[in-house]
Amino acid sequence: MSRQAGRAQRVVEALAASGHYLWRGWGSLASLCLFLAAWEETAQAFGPLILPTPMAAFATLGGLLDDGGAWPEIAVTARRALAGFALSLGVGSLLGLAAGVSMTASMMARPIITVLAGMPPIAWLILALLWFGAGDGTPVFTVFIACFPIVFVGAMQGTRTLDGQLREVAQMFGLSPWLKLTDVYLPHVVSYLFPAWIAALGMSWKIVVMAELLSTEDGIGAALAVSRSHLDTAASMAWIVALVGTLLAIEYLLLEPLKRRVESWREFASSSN
Amino acid sequence: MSRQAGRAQRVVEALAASGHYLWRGWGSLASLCLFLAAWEETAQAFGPLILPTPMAAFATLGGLLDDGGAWPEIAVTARRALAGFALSLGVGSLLGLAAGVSMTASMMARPIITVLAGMPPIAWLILALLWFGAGDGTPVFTVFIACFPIVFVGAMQGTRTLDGQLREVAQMFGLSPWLKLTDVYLPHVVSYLFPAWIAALGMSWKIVVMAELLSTEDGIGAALAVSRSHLDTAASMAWIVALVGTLLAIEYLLLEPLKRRVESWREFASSSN
Amino acid sequence: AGKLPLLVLSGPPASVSTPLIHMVETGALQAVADKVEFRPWKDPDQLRLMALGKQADFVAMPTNVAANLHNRGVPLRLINVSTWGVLWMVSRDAGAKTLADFRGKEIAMPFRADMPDIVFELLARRQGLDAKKDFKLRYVASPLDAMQLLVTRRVDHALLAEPAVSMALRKTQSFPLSLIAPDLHRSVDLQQEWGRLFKRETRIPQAGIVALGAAAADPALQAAVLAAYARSLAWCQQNPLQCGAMVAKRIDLLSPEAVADSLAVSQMRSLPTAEARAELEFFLGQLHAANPALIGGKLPGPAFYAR
Amino acid sequence: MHHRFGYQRVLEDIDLCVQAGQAVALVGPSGCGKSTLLNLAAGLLSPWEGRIDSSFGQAAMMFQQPRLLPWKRTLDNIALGLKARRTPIAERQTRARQLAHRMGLDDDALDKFPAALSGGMQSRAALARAFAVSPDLLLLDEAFAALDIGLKSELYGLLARERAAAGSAVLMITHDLMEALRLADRILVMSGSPGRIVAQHRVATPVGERDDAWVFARTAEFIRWPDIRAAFALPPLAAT
Amino acid sequence: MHHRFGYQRVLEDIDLCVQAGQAVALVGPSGCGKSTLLNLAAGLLSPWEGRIDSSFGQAAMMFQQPRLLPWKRTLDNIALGLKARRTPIAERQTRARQLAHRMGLDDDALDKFPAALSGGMQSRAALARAFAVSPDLLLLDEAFAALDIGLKSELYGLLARERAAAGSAVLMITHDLMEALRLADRILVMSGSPGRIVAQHRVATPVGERDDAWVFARTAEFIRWPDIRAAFALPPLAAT
Ligand SMILES: Nc1ncnc2c1ncn2[C@@H]1O[C@H](COP(=O)(O)OP(=O)(O)OP(=O)(O)O)[C@@H](O)[C@H]1O
Ligand SMILES: Nc1ncnc2c1ncn2[C@@H]1O[C@H](COP(=O)(O)OP(=O)(O)OP(=O)(O)O)[C@@H](O)[C@H]1O
Ligand SMILES: [Mg+2]
Ligand SMILES: [Mg+2]
Repeated sequence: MSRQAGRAQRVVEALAASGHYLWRGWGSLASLCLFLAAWEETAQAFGPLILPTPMAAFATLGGLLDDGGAWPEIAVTARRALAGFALSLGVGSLLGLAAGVSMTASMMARPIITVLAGMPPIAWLILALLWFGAGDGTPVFTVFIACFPIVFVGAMQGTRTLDGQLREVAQMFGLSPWLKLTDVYLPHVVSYLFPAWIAALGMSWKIVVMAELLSTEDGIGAALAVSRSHLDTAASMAWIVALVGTLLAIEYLLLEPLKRRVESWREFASSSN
Repeated sequence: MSRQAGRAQRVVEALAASGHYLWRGWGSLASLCLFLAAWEETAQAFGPLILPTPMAAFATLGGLLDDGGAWPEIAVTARRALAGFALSLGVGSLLGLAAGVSMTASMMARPIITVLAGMPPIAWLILALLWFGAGDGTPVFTVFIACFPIVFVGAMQGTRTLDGQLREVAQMFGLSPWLKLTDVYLPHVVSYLFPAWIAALGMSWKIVVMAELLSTEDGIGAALAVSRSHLDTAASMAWIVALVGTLLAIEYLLLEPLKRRVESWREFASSSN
Repeated sequence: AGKLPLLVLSGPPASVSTPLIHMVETGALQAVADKVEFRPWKDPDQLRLMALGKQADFVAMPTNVAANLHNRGVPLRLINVSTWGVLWMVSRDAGAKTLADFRGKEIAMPFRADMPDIVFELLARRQGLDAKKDFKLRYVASPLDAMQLLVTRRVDHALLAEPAVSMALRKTQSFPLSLIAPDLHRSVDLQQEWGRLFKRETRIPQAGIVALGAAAADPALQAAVLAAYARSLAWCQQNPLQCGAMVAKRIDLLSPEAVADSLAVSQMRSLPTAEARAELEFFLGQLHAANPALIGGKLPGPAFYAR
Repeated sequence: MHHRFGYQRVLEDIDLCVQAGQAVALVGPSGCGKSTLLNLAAGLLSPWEGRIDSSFGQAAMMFQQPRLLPWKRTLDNIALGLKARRTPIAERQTRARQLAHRMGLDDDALDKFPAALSGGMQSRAALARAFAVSPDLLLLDEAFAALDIGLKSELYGLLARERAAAGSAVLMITHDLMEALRLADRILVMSGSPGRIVAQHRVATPVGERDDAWVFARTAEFIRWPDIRAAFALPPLAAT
Repeated sequence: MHHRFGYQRVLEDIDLCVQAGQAVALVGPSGCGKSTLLNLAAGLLSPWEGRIDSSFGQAAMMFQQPRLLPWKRTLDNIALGLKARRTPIAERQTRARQLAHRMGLDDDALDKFPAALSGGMQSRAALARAFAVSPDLLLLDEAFAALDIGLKSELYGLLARERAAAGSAVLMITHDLMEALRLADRILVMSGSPGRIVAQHRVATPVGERDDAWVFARTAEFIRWPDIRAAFALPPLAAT
């Protein structure tokens, strides 16, 4: 078959995959609707003081967005969460890869990771405030500390589980360390990194709010603190919806397409040979 | 070679592995000591009002343990954390496996998981209080909700990445669903589950403290709240040390040996063939 | 001394900070500093940082916390006691008159082992009750959670401090005079109980202003702040609504009406430490007897009190 | 029957029937679709067009790659099919061990994980796994390719005995015409792109009577047929 | 040189020297340690006792299993060694493509992921990957086992031409004596447990002059030697 046909085939495959993706998007939407229905149900049962209905929350959020007051808060929070996430992702993936390659490094790192993973953010808060002040630094640091162990452990395990046979191939053909990383380790490790990244992304979103609640004056967390102190449950839920909505957007616009791209070889490699 | 020799070989292998493990235990200890040194350094720099020295914290903890007041709190917290962890581990692993097998189920589950992962615990707290009251229920639930997505995503990814060729072998030899699970899926999936479990275990430990801080009267979290409000930093750090110590104990006595056992085939399978 | 380039005031989101905010808003300290700022603190961590980092010169805080910090070696002086009565029971039951009326009831209590909890315990013991056995205390993490439990009818009674009381009553439209039957009531006044049971004045020296760092050694500056604080407090008590608006602008957590309501009922009076010392020592002594950790293990020495 | 992957036609007009007890060998150039056909026969793929009827009870397959479960020791890998049939553990281990011994795998090898076996040992383990369930239909995909001549001849004998004992039908893929001639009752020749069956050959001589000389002679003859040469893209012979 | 895995002796008293440009074939029963020896020669294992000297520049190996990177399309897999040598992308793709075409892999196959290739295609891709770097020492572990006769003879030709062009030495493992006789200058016979070299055989006839008839005749002769029969555990011939 000619080279053109090969390219045509790739296009067909990609289209088929996208079609599949979109089709299944309905499944995702359906499940979100189910979630909203459960929320509605609970809200009806308990009354608006405890849990406002989705409608009320969305309406309040609409109001907040319309008068422009919500955008900056959302942007600030998203900025902090993404910064902390990106940091933990970069540092965690790299150190995890390094620890996965060397058994000694991994044994040395493990207890520290456990300590970091299990240390409640409250223990860090004062140090973070001291080091980074009341600006972005503290929430970013808090997010970083919370997400780092998750990413690290994933990367380490991924590296450790690389097939020894492929490692030998890399050695045999004299791949440079950089090529080994990009062409041999990473493609395998990403399949471990992705669940870790997804978990860390969710984590960063929720931790940033906790940190903002405690330490800053702006962002969704601070706004949440205000609406909570006014016992304004509709506004509280509106902020939470804004938060989760941003997270969903980031995940489905950023992480999911990336994942599908990087892992596409699995799709085409799944049928029997 | 005779069957006895085969057994002898297994013993030799196991001994060698344990020796290795113990030897590397020193590495872990060394890194913990490094951590303590860093703590000491920081404490010296900032003074006891911000961060007491490790000595002071350990001494306070010793006092608390001696007069018997600390054990019940530690036990309560460990019980709650372990309960929430075990729950998320069971439910998350099972549902994740199920979602990994069916593409539709995974697409349906994903956004819900994202929502759960990103929803700040504060949003749940009031509902949890309503549903579970002030006892163990609330912290256990909070821990469950926080850890579940991590475990779920790991299990799902593990299931999805099982080699299609092995799946065909299972089909060919007519393995029952149960056998497929235990002999084909699980041995592969655990390598994804372990990092998720480690992350979730750390998570459960820190979340239980947050939940106790907010909702209950006993446990390490409550004790921490009191010592914080009394500005008693030595006691605060003592409680945190107790918390992290328990976590380390659980991880190295429970999770790590389990992991080494279940993944032993990788060790013996690593050299070239 | 010359004029300071920057003077930082700080306080929690509570009644005691109200005059501080007014001082900043009206430029009451123009004479002593070029720039005056207000920075709220929300939790003990931020307070610890301020105590250490010289990030603030004058900080409003509960008197027991001030004593605690002093005992932990922070160089500070308490220059006045301004908050004398902010603790109330809030209840769904209009009839309760003394703590004994809550016997056997469930009460939401913010901050376990903190000052309100200890005061409650002291008062209960004084009337022959055991706080642990005769009441069902439900500890929560913050006044907010207590309010939430009250409003959502999960508990019927709570011990709250102003302005949380006013916030809760406003939220349920129980205050000041609602057309429909009020839902929640401002019930037993703990200050009254204190006076009645200990046979003293009906007030408790709960919070005041602390001078930190360089300000702790500058009596002239302390005097200036003290005077301005008294003037601002007086203005606020006369113009509660305007004052409330000022505060709410700086502290989102509070609403103007609640601040105004709170000003109307709280016992706020700026007494220099020298005048309040006897009462304060009695109060700290009581706390020390109940739980020494609350004030850092011992009664503060004379260096704690500004002259 | 037709089949395709994506939009690539792999098999076309395949009409193939394997009778009980019969041994059919499938030869053809690499990539012509033999393994695909075997997968279809095993029910691991479903045909794009056409259908597959099977009246065989148990089928077992040895794949082209060994596909042993890396986390099971060799013995447990061989016993996998027996485990699926709920054979008690002692019995299945004994049977697996005996079978493995007959294939030249010693206890030491049975106690190793597959990754520590040599290539030939892995394929013997995979073969033993397929033999262990005494299938009615045995599907072999280049079962003997990784073995040396000594082992091959031993395993040919083993296969013949197993077939005689269990009466199993065999559908085997091989690149070795001698092997096909030695073992099969019928030889099918496939050609590629898309794969189709281009020639059939019945071997009438009973398996027992096919000795080395017979096999050499028939192979030399077989390889001169024009359609076989065409299928394997061998240069046509100079006219004699 | 000796080697062992754990406490199992695998190789004993191996003394082997491959000269530049020479082709050495290694035959022996399955599991005797041939692949281990190759791994040692490649430097992927270090010997338990003894040492390995190499004056070859670049070595390339084709493993017994194809070991293609599953996340790279076939073309990129073949070009891997060239990528490691920083060959520009256009050039390495062209070279890989040409080589692959000569091995009968079309563009369609080159565009697939390895899992979608047939077994023979995978081993051809692995072979092409090893050829692509024009190594000084080529280590082949049963390179032609999964190929049909047509392809085999084509690739024999290709190997001969490449050897002639680059002057590479070849150390190859095979189970096919005919293949060994056709391609090698020297044939080493190993026997197992622990593996040692039991016989050596020099083939004097130049590669170009070894035609089918010659190979058949020499194989038939070769296989009658008692030490070869012993190594492969073939039954001794009845005395003639
Ligand atoms: N999963 C798959 N996806 C796409 N194409 C495939 C897949 N599996 C096989 N093919 C293609 O189908 C064709 C036939 O493959 P098959 O494995 O049946 O060949 P084969 O006859 O077994 O060859 P060999 O002798 O080399 O094993 C090949 O062109 C191959 O690329
Ligand atoms: N990683 C390993 N760990 C332990 N033993 C191993 C390992 N690799 C190989 N062996 C053992 O070493 C011996 C020789 O293996 P090797 O792969 O070298 O055989 P081989 O001659 O290549 O056989 P084949 O022709 O079947 O490929 C075998 O008994 C095998 O079980
Ligand atoms: Mg095939
Ligand atoms: Mg081998």
